[in-house]
Amino acid sequence: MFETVAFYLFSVLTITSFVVVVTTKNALYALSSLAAGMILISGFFFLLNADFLGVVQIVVYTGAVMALYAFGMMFFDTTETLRESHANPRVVFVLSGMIAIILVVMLIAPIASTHVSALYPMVEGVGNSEAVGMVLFTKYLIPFEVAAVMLLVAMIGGIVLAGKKMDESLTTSEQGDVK
Amino acid sequence: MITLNHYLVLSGLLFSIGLVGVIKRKNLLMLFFATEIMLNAVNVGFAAISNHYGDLSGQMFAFFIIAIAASEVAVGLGLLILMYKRKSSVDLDTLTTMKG
Amino acid sequence: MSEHILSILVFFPLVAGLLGILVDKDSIRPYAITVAGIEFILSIWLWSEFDMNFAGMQFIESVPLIEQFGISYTLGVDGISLFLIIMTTLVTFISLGSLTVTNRVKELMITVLVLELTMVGVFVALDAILFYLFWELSLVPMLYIIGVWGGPKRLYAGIKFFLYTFTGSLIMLVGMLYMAYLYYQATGTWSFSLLEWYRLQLPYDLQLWLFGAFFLGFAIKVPMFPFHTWLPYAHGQAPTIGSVILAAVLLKMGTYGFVRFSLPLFPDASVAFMVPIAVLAIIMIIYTAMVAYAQEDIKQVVAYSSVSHMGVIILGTFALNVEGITGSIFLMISHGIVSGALFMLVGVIYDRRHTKLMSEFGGLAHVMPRFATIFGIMMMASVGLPLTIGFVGEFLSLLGFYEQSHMLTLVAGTAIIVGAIYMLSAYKKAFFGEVTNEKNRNLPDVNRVELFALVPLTALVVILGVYPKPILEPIDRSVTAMVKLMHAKAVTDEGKERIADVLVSKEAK
Amino acid sequence: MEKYLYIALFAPLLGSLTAALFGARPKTLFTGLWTSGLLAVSWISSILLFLHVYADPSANVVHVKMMDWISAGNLSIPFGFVVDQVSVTMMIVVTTVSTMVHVYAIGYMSHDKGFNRFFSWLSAFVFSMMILVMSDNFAGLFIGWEGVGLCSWGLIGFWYHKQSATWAANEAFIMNRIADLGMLIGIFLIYWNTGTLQYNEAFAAMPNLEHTLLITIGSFLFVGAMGKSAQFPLHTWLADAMEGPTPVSALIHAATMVTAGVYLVIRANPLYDLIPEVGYVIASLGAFVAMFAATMALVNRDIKRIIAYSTLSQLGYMFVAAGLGAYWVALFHLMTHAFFKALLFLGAGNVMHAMDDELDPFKMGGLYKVMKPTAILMILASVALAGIYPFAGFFSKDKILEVAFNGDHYILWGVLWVTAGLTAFYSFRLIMLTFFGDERYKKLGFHPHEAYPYMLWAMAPLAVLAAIAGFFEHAFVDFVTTLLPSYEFHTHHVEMILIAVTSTIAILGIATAVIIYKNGMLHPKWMERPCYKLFTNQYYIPQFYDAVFSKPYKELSIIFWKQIDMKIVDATVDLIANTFFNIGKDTRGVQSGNLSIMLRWMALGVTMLLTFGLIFVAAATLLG
Repeated sequence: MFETVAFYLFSVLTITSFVVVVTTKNALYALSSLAAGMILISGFFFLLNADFLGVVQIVVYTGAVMALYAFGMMFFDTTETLRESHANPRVVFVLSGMIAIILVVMLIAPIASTHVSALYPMVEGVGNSEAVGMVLFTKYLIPFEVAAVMLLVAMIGGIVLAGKKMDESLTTSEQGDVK
Repeated sequence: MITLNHYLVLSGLLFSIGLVGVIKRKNLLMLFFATEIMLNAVNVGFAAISNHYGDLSGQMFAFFIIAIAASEVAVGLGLLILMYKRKSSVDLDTLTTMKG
Repeated sequence: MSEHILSILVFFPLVAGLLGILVDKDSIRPYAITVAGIEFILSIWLWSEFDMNFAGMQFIESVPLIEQFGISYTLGVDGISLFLIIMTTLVTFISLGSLTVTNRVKELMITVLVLELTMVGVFVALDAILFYLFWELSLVPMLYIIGVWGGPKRLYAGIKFFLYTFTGSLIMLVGMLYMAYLYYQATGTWSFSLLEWYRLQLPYDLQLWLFGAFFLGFAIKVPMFPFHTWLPYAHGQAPTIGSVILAAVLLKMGTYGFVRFSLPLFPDASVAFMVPIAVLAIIMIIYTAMVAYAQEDIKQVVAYSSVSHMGVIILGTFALNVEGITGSIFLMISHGIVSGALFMLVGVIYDRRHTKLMSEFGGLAHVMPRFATIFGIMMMASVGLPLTIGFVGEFLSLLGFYEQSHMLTLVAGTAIIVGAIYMLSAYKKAFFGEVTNEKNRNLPDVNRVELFALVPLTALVVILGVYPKPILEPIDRSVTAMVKLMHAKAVTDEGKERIADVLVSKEAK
Repeated sequence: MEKYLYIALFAPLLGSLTAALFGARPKTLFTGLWTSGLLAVSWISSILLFLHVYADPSANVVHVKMMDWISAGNLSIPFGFVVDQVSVTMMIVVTTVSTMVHVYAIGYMSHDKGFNRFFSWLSAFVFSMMILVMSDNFAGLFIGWEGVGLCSWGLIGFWYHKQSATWAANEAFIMNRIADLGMLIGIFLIYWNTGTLQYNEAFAAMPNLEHTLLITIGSFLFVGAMGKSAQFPLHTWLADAMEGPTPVSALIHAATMVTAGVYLVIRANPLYDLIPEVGYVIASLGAFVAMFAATMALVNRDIKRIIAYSTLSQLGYMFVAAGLGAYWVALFHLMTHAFFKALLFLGAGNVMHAMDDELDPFKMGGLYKVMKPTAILMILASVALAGIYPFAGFFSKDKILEVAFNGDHYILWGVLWVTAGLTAFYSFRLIMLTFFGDERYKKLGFHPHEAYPYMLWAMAPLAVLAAIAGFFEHAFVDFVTTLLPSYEFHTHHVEMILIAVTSTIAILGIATAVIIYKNGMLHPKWMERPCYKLFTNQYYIPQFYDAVFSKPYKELSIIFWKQIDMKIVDATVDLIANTFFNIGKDTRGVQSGNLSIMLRWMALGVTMLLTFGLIFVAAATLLG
């Protein structure tokens, strides 16, 4: 019962905040509702017994990614309303509507198969974080390390890209002569 | 009773919302947001399936997706800033250098 | 040295051509002619070293290139290819010698020499990939020749020529790769060597598919009806030397491909496709002959006549017996000489009047008697008069095909009628009658340079028409061996029956 | 004897090549003399060969193999030559007539610019003809066959500035080619069924072949013979070939080349003996052509064409004999005909010369006074042609009628008998119109003169032969029947009656012609009759060919080129190329560079993929 209530609550909230993200004209609103949506998503993870993932979600997304976005937005003029030209909005809604419908139809259709069995069954009596740690550092060790390196590379890349000509002030200089 | 299907439908809906954002928004930053939504939607799906089968692989996948999303944001934002420096705009319509 | 003669023969023009870049512009002409002459002498030397009593491949050179895929640099020559090589070097030599182009001579000479490399390469390559390489490479210099030195619509013609033939050969390449895969399946090793492929006996349905793939590549090159329309454009726009080489050598690559690949590799498919191909060939013969008759431009007459004659060659090839195939190979050589000469003759008149329309001429026999005589001899050879080179091949081709189908040969035999119709009427329009056009009144007769080109060809036309034995004999020997192989390889009853065993029929006689 | 064989064969070639070297130069008398001299050498060699063979016909046949020509697979064709009874006869006929014609032509062509070229072609023709008759295999025969065709082309179109001449040359060549295809097919059949093209081996193998196959072979070979011998329906070229210089007409289109078809049938007698039904068809066609051509000769207004139709008619006679199995009779008539017909043509040449190349006998008349020798020679030839005793034509033609009668083919006999009358009539119509009656030419301002004496002397031997050749009949029969099958006559009891009946109609024909044309000509009212119009228009056959074959062929060719080749075949190729080009051009808009639009395309793609997936899953579940 608790699960049902929680699921629908989180669902409504998540969908609402994400809809706000894609529809609002204010970048700050979008950022805020995105952060809210991320945290709400982690609720699903806790519901699904993926405690570790939920924590990671909160830490990485709301902690790191959102902070990154927030800092990134400092470079842009975010107080203004976003001006976006919309050609054929109908196309957008038809396309995404269709995709949504198809996805829902496909997912409602029974897919559970008895032939599929767990490759790495969760060990009973072991906490989720512990289980994750066991799999992560055995089976997925190399991908994990690669992911770590990738993050490092991405960090350096981000710094290099964003840091070019850091000494020049964007807000003060005229538009044309910044190259 | 909340079944796997509920989660998957939710995941699909979230994904569609992200897709709407991707094809509707012209501001690149908003595009990034929409991408994040899509990635998260997928993560929910993975976690749900992982739970359903009692297999940790789904969670692992979601975990890596989060890692990738993080690096994507880092690099993407860097590029975005670079672009803004050059064009003073992050609007997609100004990006037509790939015109065939 | 003679064990590397083929490599020398293939790469000498390339090396000499590249060195030609260093040669001064004024002395490039003697230089290139000398190179082509040496190449011709080399090919004659090859002939003298050639063992006439041996049917198989000779002077084989083999260096593995990519061992794990069985791609190797394998060259070899037998009676079938020997004379095509000599014809190639001769035609190149003569057409270079009589060149009248004046702009960018140096580039043209070098291009022709590179073209010679590819042409000789096609005829000596015994590795499918090597063959394909030379085959495709030959398009490039020819494209340049048409595109740079051609007429007003040269770009259209050149691109059409290139894309059309290229499309066909790509499909052929797929066929080659699949063939190599089949070889791999059968033996466990990869090989693109033609001699290895010959040993492979393929099931019937696979033969059909592979034959189709190779067919398209060859048929476009030949060019068979209905793939022939690139040819009139290419001939119409190409300079004389381009037309000469195109008609004399490049077209022969297609028919050579049939003889070298299609027949021995897929004997049953050849039998199965014999009738449809023969019907196409007959359409080619009659239809293009009629189109030739309707032409107003004398060069187009010769161009369409080439297509018509190629039809007879195809017919001879698909006779699938020794007489027919020998005849078709001989016809390749004779057509190379005759059509080359005819294009040169058209070039002679074009140089003088800068038009090729027959309505502009008339009464030329009166003004240029020597020219008219040589043209007449070539025309008669083209028509296939006995004791000229044209007769032997045509006779043997038709004779050979008669064994396979009486009715089709009867229809195809109209080649000798329709051929006479368009040739004689073209000759009549250009050479007979009163001199009506004042511009023609004082045309000079053929000069020394032109005679240098035309007299040897004329002599060859007559000599080989009277005494074709030195050429026919080695061809016959190699073809006999090939037909034996085909008979042995045939898997279907019909194939066994249609491809008569040479030994059996010889004994029966 | 081989030496003489080669001399006889190659002397004309040598002459031809020599003359060809001077081909483009102005007249050099030397070429005429040289070629004539070499032909005389050839003639002497032929005589020597004849004597050699005659001495012992069974043992002295000269058979040589000069060298290999074509050998491929099982096929082996040598340049082989055989001098036997038949070929030596032909050689003598050919060399005799051609030597005389060469000498004659020195005078006839003396003012022509292409003098040297003429002799080159003429000697080349003799060479080809010699190959044709001397070859010991079908392929060699075909060489000569095509060779004479080529020379005929060159000689008919000798005056190439004349449109009509070149047209006639091409017509002759192409029509002969049509027939040659038949011959070629016959050769193919012989090769694939007997395995050889040598006469003796092939004929030896033939009795073992199926009868229908033999009929096919015989028919196809005869198609070849029809073309060369201008038999219906391939006859139109012969009359048009009269565009060539007259010596050419005398040599090629009367004495030698056109008889090649008859020679072929005679040579292939072992084959035709096996298939009498084909022989009967040949004979019927021959009789038809004899009559058919004679009717056209009756009314023609061109002296050369009259003689040409007469040749056609006589060829018909020869085919009757050959078809009915009387090969020696055919050969005999071939020989006598060669003499008197060549003579007739050369006489016509003299007349033309005298009349400045005027050909219409209605513009002549009374020429006897100025051209007595020519007139006498032509009358002699005409009498021989009409078949009056004791001239050569009498013997040979009578024999043919006898053959027809002997084989109980009374209809054929009747046709030939009527034709004999017609022959006599038109021959003497020509004579009367040309040499007697009013001197109509005077009004038109002609100044006729007799030809050079040596031209007349060149005609003299032919005249002698035309007069006396008939008396050698028995010797001839004995000689050739050692090779050819002898022909048994069962009609000795009516022989004299037949001769009388035939001679009567011939004399009647002559008398009619003399009476009608003695003082004038036929009443103009005659010319209005439909029959007359039919004859003068050659039964409308040339017009028919033009309308049914030539013109549609030309139009069809143009349609093929402009409509089909350019608008269908080539357009299809271009269409394929343009399709790709246009697809690229039109879809280039997708690459606007606008990411947003591209993303929409991507979304569309995703939608499509998903839809496919859905449909696939649905179909899979529904269909199980």
